[in-house]
Amino acid sequence: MNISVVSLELAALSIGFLIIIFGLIFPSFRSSKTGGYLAIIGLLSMLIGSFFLPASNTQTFINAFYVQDDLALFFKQLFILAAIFINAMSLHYLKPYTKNKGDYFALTFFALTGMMVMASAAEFITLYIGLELMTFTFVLLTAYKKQDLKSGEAGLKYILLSAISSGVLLYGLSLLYGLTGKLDFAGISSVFSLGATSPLVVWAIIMLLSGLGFKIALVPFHMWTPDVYEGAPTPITAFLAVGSKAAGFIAFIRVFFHVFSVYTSIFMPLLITLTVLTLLIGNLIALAQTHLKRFLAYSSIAHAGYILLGVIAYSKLGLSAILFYLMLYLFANIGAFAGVTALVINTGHDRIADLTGLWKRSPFLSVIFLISLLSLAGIPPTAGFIGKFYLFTEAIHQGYLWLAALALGMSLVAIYYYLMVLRTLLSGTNEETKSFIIPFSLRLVMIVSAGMTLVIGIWPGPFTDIALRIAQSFL
Amino acid sequence: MISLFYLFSAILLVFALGTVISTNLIHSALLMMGSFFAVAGLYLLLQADYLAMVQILVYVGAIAILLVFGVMLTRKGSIEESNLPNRYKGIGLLTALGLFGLLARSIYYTRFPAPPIGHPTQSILAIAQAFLLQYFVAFEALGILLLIAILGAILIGRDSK
Amino acid sequence: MIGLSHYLFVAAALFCIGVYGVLTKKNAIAVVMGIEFMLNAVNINLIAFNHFMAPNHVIGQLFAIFIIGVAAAEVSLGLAIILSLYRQRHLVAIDEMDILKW
Amino acid sequence: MDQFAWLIPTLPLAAFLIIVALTYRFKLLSAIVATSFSLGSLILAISILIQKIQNPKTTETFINWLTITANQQTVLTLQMGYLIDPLAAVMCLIVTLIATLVLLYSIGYMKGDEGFSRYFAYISLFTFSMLGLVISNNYFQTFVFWELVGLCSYLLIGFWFFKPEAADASKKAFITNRWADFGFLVGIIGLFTVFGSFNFTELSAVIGLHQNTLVLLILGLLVFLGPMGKSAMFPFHVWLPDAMEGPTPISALIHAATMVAAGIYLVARGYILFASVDSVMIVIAYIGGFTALFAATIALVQRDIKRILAFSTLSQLGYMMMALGVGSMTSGMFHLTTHAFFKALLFLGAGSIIHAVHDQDIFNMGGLVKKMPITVWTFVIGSLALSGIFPLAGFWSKDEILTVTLQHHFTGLFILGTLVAFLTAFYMFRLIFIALFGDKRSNHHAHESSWTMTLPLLILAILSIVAGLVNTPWFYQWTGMSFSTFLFFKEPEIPVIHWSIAGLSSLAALGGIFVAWIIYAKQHISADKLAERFKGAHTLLLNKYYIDELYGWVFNKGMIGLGKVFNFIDHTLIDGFFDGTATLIRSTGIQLRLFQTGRLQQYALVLFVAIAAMTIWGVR
Repeated sequence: MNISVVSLELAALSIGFLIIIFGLIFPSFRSSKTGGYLAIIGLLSMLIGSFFLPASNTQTFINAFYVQDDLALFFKQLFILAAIFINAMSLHYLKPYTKNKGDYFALTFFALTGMMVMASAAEFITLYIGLELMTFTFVLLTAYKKQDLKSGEAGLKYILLSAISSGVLLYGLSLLYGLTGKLDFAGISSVFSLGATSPLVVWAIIMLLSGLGFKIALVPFHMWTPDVYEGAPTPITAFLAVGSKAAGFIAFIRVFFHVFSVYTSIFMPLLITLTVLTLLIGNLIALAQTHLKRFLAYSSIAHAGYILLGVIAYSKLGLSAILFYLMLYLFANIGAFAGVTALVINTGHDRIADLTGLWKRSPFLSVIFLISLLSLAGIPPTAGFIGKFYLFTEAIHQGYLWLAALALGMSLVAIYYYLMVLRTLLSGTNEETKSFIIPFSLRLVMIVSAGMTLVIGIWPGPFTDIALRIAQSFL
Repeated sequence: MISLFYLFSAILLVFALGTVISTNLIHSALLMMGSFFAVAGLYLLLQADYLAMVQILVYVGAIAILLVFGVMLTRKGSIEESNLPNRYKGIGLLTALGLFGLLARSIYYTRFPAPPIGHPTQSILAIAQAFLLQYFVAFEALGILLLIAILGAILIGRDSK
Repeated sequence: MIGLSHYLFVAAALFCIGVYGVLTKKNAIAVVMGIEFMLNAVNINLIAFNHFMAPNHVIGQLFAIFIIGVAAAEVSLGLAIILSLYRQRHLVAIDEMDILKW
Repeated sequence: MDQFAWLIPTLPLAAFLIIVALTYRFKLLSAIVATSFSLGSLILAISILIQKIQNPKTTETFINWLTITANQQTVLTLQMGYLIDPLAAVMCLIVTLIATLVLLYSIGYMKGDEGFSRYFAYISLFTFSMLGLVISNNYFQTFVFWELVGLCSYLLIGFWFFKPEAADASKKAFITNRWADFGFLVGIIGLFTVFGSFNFTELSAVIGLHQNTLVLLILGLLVFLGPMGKSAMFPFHVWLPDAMEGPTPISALIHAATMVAAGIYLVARGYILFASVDSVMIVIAYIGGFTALFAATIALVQRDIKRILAFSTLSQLGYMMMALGVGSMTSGMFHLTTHAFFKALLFLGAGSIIHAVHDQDIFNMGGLVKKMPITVWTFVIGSLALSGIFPLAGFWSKDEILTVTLQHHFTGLFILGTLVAFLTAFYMFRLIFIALFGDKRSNHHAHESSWTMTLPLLILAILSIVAGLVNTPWFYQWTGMSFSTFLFFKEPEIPVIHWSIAGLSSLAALGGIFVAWIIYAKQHISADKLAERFKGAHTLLLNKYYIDELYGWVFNKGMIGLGKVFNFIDHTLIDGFFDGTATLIRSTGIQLRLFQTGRLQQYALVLFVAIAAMTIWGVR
């Protein structure tokens, strides 16, 4: 029994419960922002502590079903980082919507726990429970704005669709269990490596692809994303776009790089088709959006497509490109969503048209949008450029020139729509000339995320080294 | 054994079909309860006694009852027409049938290897051990998940006015 | 002799009935029922596999219990949201819930 | 000196950062910071150029910006560094010189604009990006700065974002360029995949061994797409005329030294790649030639002073590209150099005029020569240089290009080049006779601009007169060196004058001016100094009414007709193609968007149908 493996999970749970218990003892605690500060402090200390944790493939808890390898630790740090940003964004955002802030902050910890369980799971039951823990908490957080019709509807859509998708996923898992008699990754892959393909293996692969593809918003399993992203409270949308998607990716990586590694010839054509669809649909529909959060939802769908190029490349470098891209994607997306949060706090709306004349009202916010959106669009000197370059180069290197060319072409379409948003933001005048009030915590989130976007863009070396080291330890 | 299997299966499928076809939501709920009993019967045939018990306790005793309550609390209009099909009736049927056809074909063509020789483990003890040893993390996470569900039901379901 | 495939066929049929229910029912609660059928089908699969393919351990049954637990949580949370929406908008037909679209 | 080369781009970057961080509120201080830092770069560039003249050895320094090593084996190395050879030294000089003059000019031009500091910050950033591109030692760094140049031009063209046309134009410029960059990026990643390096020096060593191979043909054409976009070659030229929406000094910068020059510069920089496949060179030459003719004819029928200059830039860029394509890097770069001076002069002059008249339509101007003599006469000098009148700068570089086309047996392109020389002189003097001389045609109160604006004009006018001399036999005899013995591909050439070609091109240019005079000036100015000037030519033509009619007919039915047809093609077909693709993509998006109906069960249906489809495909 090795407690250090689960120490982060335990810490997250303890802080979450602490906030709930405080709220029960002191009713005023629930309506104040204290819980949020407590959450941020707790998360920061978790983040710092996580760097002192031993991580290697041998770090397991009780048995090999729960591991803390480099990959898992990397993702956990990513989740904690996202959670810090999300809590800081929520401090002021929540005020008009609910009196009960305390439970909200506590819930982010349970979602975090779910993600961390997913990151460490080396076995399907644990993976599944972690996934559901994450999903349920997100449902709750999505529907948190009770007076808002959109919020409730988004919650219902999210829980029903994710239940349907996990039904499919479970059916696939049951087939996997039936074919191998096991549910742990190593066991299944060792049985698979003996050979013997039956039609049901294909079923299992497809059902897992759709179940995990649902979480990373892979077309055609993406359809929940725009609706849920639009309805959810903005910080939670950011958490969904960054955390939930990254959690989906760790599961995706473990399953497709490890469990199904002998069946590349079966899943690769499917994966390539879906990636092409994702790139096309995500980018094309994003063009036609008028609502900022929906727009970012489609952009996040498109980004899943780019990241999948790394899976398709199916190499160490491909994996490290994925990890690198997830890092910069986190900062760029948090920057963009923090911008949306500031917009909502000040104007109460989040349509693209509401950005008109923002340059005049808040140059600071405009610059944050500029940096974040340019990074998402992949323009130097922001991090997005080097991330895309890395992914595309590796895809071309592994012989997928046409796919990389398609992704590149679609990223041109993407530039068109990001520029459309930036144009709205820079041009025009707004009759409302009151300058924006951006709370300190939100400002800090923006500065850190935009700053990191530039830092990774200008000096990517250390970050690619981290990504490569982790990829090498995994494969 | 054989006739029992067919009996339970027939009850299960007929009741399940009834559930999704009926236009009365109360009938659907009751038929669903019946089908859950049949599932428990199948579990018994598969020598999963504990599971059969859990099935009846949780599915019939909790989930189905919860759903009936849900039906009662959200009543609107005539109960006779409370469970109408939507616009996707035709294509939904087609999809479900197609999926079944494909699945059945795959199952039919799959040759499962001969079962390994082994003695069925004494389920309850083995399950308890697995719960608390190998699958400890999942077990704890499930506990938190149930807690979240309770918390959520209170936070969201509670009348805010 | 009743073999593994018999159970798998029954489970597949139940799964597809669930799919049909999910896709074609207007009432949100009926959709939840459909999902429950899908999950039950999975459980039948798991236990049948456990019985026929790997009788010397109980992982299949264990998984089934986990699924039942998750299903219970799912139903309670889902119903809470359905009730809340019913109070807000006085409707349970989910194809009329389309504020969020396009 | 070479070890300080990195400072050349860094100084403008520092200016940008200082303005953004410190002096944003103090407008004049921002301008001083930007201008003085740019001047610093200019001094550095001059000293490096002098050193290169003394010792033309290539120096290269780089750091490994990003190294990716898998299993002790380096799989991807991205360098950041500088490569200083005569080419880079010359280009550095041009960029810093023009930038400094434009900055100085802008102090007067932008006075009172609320975005004053932002403007100077952008220009500094723009100069930084261009210089970073110029001194780059590898394709990757070039691409990064290439994109930065594009981004800065987006910000600058759209400087007045509150004007919707400006915002649209900037977007168009950026997007058109991105389509071209798409090919460029695929091309350089392809180069890396095939040859294992982005570095110019390393690549040129390897590429030489693969002359005329299919892979080089494909990669060369892909990489060439980049310069086609940046240098606005047909059919990617659509963005350049629209890019007039920005402040005029920006146009001067874009048209003379940055942005569009980047494309020509890249072709020269990666010359070995293009020169090693004959068919790529032929494509380059003919695209250049066609663009030259195409743009020149369109310029004949424009009314907006900046648009005329814009099409003239297009045409001259076509000239340079043609020179590069026929195999002479020297003459292409030489024309780039001289063109930088007189085109900057023309744009700054146009800016001065627009500043005074507050209108851009040449038919609303007129009668400016008395009101703003410095502007007008420097403008005339610029036009003469552009037309290629002896002994101004344009004469020498244009002559050089025509000579090499003939030497490399591109007779068709030679004729085309001479025709373009004629057209250039014609449209420039059409502009001059209508806008500067003639009667005052609108109620404007023109006045001469302040010294910060006229000083750059004077400096550029002097340069436009003398810059061409550096590649003359006399200069060679005097100093022992010349442009073509300094900057060359493979072997240095000693400058010689081919009097027959020079005579022909001069004749074409003078003919153009004469025709313009007949058509546009004669009707408005009865006894003017200009009539005196062309007296010799005038009396030579005995039956002048007949010539008049013939020219009128040839012009109205011939060249101007062609101009109108090309203008139509440009606006309707090419614009239509780019806009049409955009519209098509957009409307596809709008259609697809409607598929997201908001009905939960539809989403589930898609999910299950997808699973069914995948299994039908997967289970065989």
